[in-house]
Amino acid sequence: MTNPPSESANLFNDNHGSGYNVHVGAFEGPLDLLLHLIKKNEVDIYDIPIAAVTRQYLEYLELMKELNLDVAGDFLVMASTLLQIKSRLLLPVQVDEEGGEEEEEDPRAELVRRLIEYQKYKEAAQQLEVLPLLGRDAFVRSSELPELKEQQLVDDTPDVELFELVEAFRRVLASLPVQTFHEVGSEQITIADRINDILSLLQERDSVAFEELFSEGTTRDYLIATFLAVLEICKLKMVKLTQVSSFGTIWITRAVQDAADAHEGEE
Amino acid sequence: MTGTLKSVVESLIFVAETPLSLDRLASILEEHERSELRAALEELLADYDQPGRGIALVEVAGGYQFRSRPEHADYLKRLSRTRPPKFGQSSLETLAIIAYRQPITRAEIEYLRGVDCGGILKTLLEKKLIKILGKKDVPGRPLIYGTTREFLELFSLKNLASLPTLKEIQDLAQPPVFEEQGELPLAAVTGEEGTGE
Amino acid sequence: MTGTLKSVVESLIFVAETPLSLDRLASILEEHERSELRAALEELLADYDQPGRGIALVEVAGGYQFRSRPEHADYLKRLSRTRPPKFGQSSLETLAIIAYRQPITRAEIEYLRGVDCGGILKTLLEKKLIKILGKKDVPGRPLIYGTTREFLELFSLKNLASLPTLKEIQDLAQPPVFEEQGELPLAAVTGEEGTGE
Repeated sequence: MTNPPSESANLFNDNHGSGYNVHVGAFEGPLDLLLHLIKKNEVDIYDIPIAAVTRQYLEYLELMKELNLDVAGDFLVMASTLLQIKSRLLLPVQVDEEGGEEEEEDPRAELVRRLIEYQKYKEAAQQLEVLPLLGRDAFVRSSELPELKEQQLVDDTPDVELFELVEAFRRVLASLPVQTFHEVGSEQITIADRINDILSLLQERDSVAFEELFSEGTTRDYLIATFLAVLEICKLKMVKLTQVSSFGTIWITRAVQDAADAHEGEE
Repeated sequence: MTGTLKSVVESLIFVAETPLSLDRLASILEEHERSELRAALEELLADYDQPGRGIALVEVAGGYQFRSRPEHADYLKRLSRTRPPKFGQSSLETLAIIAYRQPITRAEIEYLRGVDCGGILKTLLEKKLIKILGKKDVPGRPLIYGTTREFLELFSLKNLASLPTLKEIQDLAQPPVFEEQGELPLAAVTGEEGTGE
Repeated sequence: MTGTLKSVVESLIFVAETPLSLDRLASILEEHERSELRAALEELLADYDQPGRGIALVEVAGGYQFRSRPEHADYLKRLSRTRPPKFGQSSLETLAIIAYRQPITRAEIEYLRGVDCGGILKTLLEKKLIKILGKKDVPGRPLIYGTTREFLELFSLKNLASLPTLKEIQDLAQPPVFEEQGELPLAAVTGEEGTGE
């Protein structure tokens, strides 16, 4: 067993003594870990000592690494959030050029809201678990009734979900030999065709995901024609490209929205 | 006469493979008034509520179904060949969030849990505990999820309104809002980090 | 005590997949004497022999089983009168192809599925889940198919644009990639077939 640094052994000391690392990996995520640290330190959730909690959080991640556990990306994201909050708390309140009128919110506020929300659902999950579970606590008739054997019994709702439909489609595509699949779209596709396709898509909807334009065809010609078509209509300023987050989906929207459609686009 | 109707209702609930709703009952027994059906159901519920019965008539997922009494679970497990359903903490958390917040997008779930939930969502979809409700009317049109009838059946819930009341963390100043929800006689679990599995 | 045993026996018979014999019962409830079990069974038989019961306890194939009363058979048949569409894999696949590739001809569907779909198309047309949109402007003028309003209702979809895309489902299986995603979205397309199990 690796001995955690003595400092962290103190920090993570609880009723279980230094056998704390038994719990390693038992956290459902960064929020779960943070809640644990807050409880352990017996601090007010509305007044989290960010510096101390951040230090403990990072030490925990170190511990995870020492134990060769994969530190999931989600834990790292939270680590940087904590550090950011910490540094914002250290900085003197800046005078904002754009919006001087609004009061600067406590940098911890959003985190506190998330923690409280998370705690609520964590407890709800525990309550779900103690409900009488079908197949564990309660059972239904499982015998086949001979008098009704030949009849299919009916459900209140049809026994099919959207997910099954998509999965069925995926199965079809997966079973296609790649070679023959390519032949499907082997007819000549021009950039003009694809421009028309995209523009007519945008007649029906406000926005189209960039990827979606490529989902139909798999031939090289098709993909290239589509790509050039997007470049072309961008150049002609017929459409706009937007991306909400870095690496997020790129959205294609009409450059000029019809007045008639305007009310639909409202948020 | 009522005696016969009650007995017909009893066998219909018994034979149906999923909880039988009053609506469905009414469409099967068109010749009867809804009030009669309701009365027959009430009588049946009372009959099965007697002490010493091994079968319970429960209201679940918007209908009525016969189920074994939970107190006999230990005996019944000896019969059953299938393994009882078991949930990890992450599945339960995700289910809870979807149950209470539906319709909800994946991004919203992940914001609340602080971790990626794609794999869990897929498993829950495959188990039919959640379903895709459609797409949200926001940019990007993300998929929105909700719970299914199977979810209610699995957790023995009458409907979504009978989900255990959400507890606020600590004793916050304001009194709980959903005071009249108390249908389920479930003691609130005061779990620490009780994932003890 | 007998009350409890009777109730345990009742739930065991109810849950068992096949008629429960006294032997099997005795092996499940080892802690009880056979004479006790027999007594509990006798009591149960008497209970269920009351007039006005919709469920009968019958001795069949060397064991005990609950059945619905034969005199209610007519009502029970009504349970299956309005059967909603039930999908086999091939129907679902065909429906999925039409939903995602409409307008589409029969030949194109059969090309994708690799089998004849005439029968399934007919059934889907009868169930009003698909409709004939017209004829395609190619030699032979084949019929082209698309989905109906009933299709949307079945899946609670607002419109066809709310159909989840294949990619949206596949994305669930893979955790988000942080580093190298940004290049060309072409990779996502070619990766599509790769994930098929």
